[in-house]
Amino acid sequence: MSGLDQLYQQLILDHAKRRTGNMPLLGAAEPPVGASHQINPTCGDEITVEARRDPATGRLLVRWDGEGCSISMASASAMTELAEECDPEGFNALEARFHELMHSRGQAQPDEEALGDAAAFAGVSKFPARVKCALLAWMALKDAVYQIEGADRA
Amino acid sequence: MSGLDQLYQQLILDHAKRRTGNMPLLGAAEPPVGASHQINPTCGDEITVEARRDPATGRLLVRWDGEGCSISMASASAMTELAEECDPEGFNALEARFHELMHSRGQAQPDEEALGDAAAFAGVSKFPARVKCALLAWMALKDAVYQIEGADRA
Amino acid sequence: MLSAAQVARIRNDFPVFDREVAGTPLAYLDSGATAQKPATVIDAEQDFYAQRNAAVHRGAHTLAVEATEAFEGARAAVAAFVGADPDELCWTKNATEALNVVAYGLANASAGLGGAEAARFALGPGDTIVVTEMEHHANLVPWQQLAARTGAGLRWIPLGEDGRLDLTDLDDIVDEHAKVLAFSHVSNVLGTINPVGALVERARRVGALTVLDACQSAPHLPLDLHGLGVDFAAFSGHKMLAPTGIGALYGRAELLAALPPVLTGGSMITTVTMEGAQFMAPPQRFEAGTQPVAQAVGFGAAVDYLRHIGMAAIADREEALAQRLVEGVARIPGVRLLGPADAADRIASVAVDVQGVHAHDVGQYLDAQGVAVRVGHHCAQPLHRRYGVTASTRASAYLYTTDEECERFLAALAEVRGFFGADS
Amino acid sequence: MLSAAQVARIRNDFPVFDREVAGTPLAYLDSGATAQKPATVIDAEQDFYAQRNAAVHRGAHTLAVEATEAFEGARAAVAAFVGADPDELCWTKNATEALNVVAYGLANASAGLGGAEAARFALGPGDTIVVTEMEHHANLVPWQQLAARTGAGLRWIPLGEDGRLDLTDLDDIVDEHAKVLAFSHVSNVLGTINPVGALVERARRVGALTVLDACQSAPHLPLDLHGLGVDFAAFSGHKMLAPTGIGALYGRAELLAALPPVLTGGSMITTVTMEGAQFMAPPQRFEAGTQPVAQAVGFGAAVDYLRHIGMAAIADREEALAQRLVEGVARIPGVRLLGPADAADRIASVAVDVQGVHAHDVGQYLDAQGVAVRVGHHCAQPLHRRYGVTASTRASAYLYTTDEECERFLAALAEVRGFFGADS
Ligand SMILES: Cc1ncc(COP(=O)(O)O)c(C=O)c1O
Ligand SMILES: Cc1ncc(COP(=O)(O)O)c(C=O)c1O
Repeated sequence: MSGLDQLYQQLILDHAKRRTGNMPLLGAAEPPVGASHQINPTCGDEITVEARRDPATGRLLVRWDGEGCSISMASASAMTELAEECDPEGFNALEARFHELMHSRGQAQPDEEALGDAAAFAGVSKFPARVKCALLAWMALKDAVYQIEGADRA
Repeated sequence: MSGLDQLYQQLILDHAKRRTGNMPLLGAAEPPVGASHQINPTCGDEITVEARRDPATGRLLVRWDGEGCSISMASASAMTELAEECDPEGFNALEARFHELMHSRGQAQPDEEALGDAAAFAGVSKFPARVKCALLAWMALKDAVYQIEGADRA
Repeated sequence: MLSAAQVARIRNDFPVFDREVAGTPLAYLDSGATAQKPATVIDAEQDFYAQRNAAVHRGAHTLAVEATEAFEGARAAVAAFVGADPDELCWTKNATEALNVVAYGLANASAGLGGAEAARFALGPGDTIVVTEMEHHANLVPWQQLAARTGAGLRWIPLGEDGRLDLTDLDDIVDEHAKVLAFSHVSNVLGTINPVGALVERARRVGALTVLDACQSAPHLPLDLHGLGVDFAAFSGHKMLAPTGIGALYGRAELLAALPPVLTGGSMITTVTMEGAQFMAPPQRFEAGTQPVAQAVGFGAAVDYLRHIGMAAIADREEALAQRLVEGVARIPGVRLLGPADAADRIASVAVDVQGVHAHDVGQYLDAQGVAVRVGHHCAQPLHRRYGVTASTRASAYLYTTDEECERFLAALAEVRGFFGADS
Repeated sequence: MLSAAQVARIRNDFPVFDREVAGTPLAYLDSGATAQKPATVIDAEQDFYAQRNAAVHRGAHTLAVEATEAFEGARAAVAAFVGADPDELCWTKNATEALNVVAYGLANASAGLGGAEAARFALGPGDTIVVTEMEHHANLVPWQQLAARTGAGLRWIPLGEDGRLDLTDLDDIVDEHAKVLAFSHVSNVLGTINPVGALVERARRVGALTVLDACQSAPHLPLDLHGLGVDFAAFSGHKMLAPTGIGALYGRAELLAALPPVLTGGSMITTVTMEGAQFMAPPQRFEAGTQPVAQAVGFGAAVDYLRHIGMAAIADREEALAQRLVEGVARIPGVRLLGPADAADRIASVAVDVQGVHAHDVGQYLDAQGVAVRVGHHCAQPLHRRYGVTASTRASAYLYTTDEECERFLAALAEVRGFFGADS
């Protein structure tokens, strides 16, 4: 597989089109909503991610709106699918794994079971200039989840 | 003759000790006194030169006070001896010659008749970093003479 | 104009073109960001370090004297290259610093520093600073900051649909309140060459200072700052074959002599006491601390190289490249050109928006073919917003660019939408 | 400590030592002004231009990615070398710029820029800025300007007869009005190493920011900025084997994060509209425009070289050189040492006043023997005034200096007064 094909796996191109979670934002609501806006200053790409915890299941509900390259859009989509299976703690653990994978410079083997579709981004870690793209949505959701947890603690 | 001996000819070392013109300054007086203070920022050397024109002879009277290397002190001394033989116009002509000599990078043959002891500074022109030293007093006197001429015109 | 054989010979002077990327020879179409370096420039820096490295203007020993001569010789060469006198050219680290020095010099004058002579530079509420909508952030943000600091207003000349400045309301925008008119000679995104004459004339009429961002003209066009009549100008060495770490500020002698210093420290003072300091005349007044000496020497070698090839020949050659690129882009479906659609009054810097594919993805696809272009907002966010995009893909050529490299770019660009499924 | 054989091997790494001056091998004793460069540093810059020259942090193409990695790798190397985190280290063109960035950052905060977080940096009438009487103009004039701009007062710690700071009145000078204490780690004239611990402790007690001029310590001593606990620090690459055109500003992470930017433009913003701009986090916030990229890479190579030799070994060796020079000078009649008379707490930078002979003449005489020293006020006029002279002659050594070079200097120095007839 050429470098380009490793980067742009079909799964990624599909997610870039599907854009799971790219729906109207939640807006202020109870239970508390966490919201975060992140920018990639190199290219001006941006994303706003909102999340809340379903009081019944404890799981996250995620919505996002953004503009960016196929890697950043696909990453937001794959992340949303994964995060909605998780409670905040579970997401934080996932995020740590994904973050580590992205900084592995192509060395790490992704844990496909845990990371699901996000494992397809392993190839991105060979392209240092694109790592930021893959992480943009994750940074935003991490920040949003942190706010939810803070509201819980308060 | 080595470079050093060309630079520090005996005549120059003698002038550096003799310091013709290094006497109490003239102070404000009639006929008009021109005065100029010049600094060499590289080394902090400075000189104040004052001049007035003798109404009887038309010749310049020159006094200076300063602190600096042997080249700058010797140059002030040799200049004073020459300038006191001149009227303002004559000095300006001399100054132009000396200036040209100093920027000749060791190429020009000094006109010993016109320049007198100042011809001994020809060797300085091979040392770009010292040209400023040799010119410091001349710059100051040129400025002072310009003031005298201005006062005359007014 | 340079022949294909000449371009081939020029390329031989640039060591980097031996490099392969993605298994093919590198097609470097990112000269608008930074130019590649000929061996003569690399050698000039190396030779300086190996032969005459020393502090300049400070030492009396042999190396220091030789270093000073090399440094000042470079200043004279660069000044002559842009049509300025040596004392009108101050070294800076880059063009950004040069533009900031003007803005901070005005800020300092506005704060009362610099004495009576500097009063002419003072700005305050009611005054305006005028820029254009196409400016690089380097010629926009410093003016925003100056406005914030002084209470002056900021206005701008808008961009038209055609990628040129819309001068319809020039007289209204640059009115008698205008104190500064800062504009780029050539847009780093659109490639547009601006009508300097008309802008300078208007500024003069209302007594505004003109500040020219010459970053994209100095490398590509014959430049005569005295002839253009601007008050200040800024450009960077690294975009014109010189080393990184060196740029220049030009100021008309009379203005530089009155402008307060910005960075202060060693080598720019005459007398310092614990209580205060007196400053040297320009250019030293604006060169605090140890300068990028080896880089200045390299800059001198770069302009010698460019002069040897000939700026008129380079400009002609680049016009042909611009035409090739503009026409090629026009033939690719779903690709929109940003900037003038003809090769007249533009340089060979060509930015495009690929429908349905983000610029980052375009750039990545091209890189995989060994074609290096720049993607993003190119430090011109307002310009991109004006054309409804956040980012674009820019191919920018220089004297060493071949026709074949342009064709490789165009061929790869034509494939992009297919690869990302945007043509379906 | 380095053996004579090690010094000889080190010298082989420096191309310039092949040079002759005045028919004899060059004895370069002007490293305090600027250091010579080993081949590894020269090659690092050259290799960068020939292999991976491209704009950093902006491009996605292969060269740009490689350039960015080299650039950031150098940052990590230099930061580690001085005991800082990479994000605490901002590139500047020289130490002078770094010190100005702190002073202008405070000025901007005082003018209300930078929002609420920057308010902690605001100065005004009633506040004081404290420096010392030994400062290089680079760590004096910017503070004078800041005082003039904000209405704050300027005070200073005086020098004692012994060439050390006189701390008798420290508590009075650095009182509760003090907002900044800016001082050099090591004097570039006297060679004195200052008691950083005592100064930082006093500044902390009264809540003053500490700004360390590390220009003469970073090259010569093991340096641990975190350990010293200073708030800001500045140093220049060219004095520590690196290329010209590169320096660094260190700031404690928390402080840099709150300090407003100074130079503005590209690559330091997140969002720009025509009306205003938002800025990136440090270190980028302080790195506007195209950086001295090749020079940063060279700086990385320089600290790698120094680390390989070992800073402790270098410091030990230089202490021995200092002792040789100080003792040698003491033996020459009519020559007065400026600075501490023992080798403890000083570096091998030795300034002297030759009775009856001006420093320029001393330097010229030495140069004719192939010995390169610096003469003048060394950008420290107040210090010279304190010791009743306008200029001095300084010999400054480095890791490549041999005992024999020191002896050549001492022998020539002993002849100077005779040559100029000052001993009669
Ligand atoms: C103690 C000290 N501070 C500041 C500086 C200024 O450094 P630079 O000229 O590299 O900015 C120097 C060197 O000239 C120095 O020795
Ligand atoms: C038009 C224009 N202005 C200003 C700049 C800034 O130049 P530098 O980054 O070298 O300071 C650039 C290049 O980036 C440019 O293209």
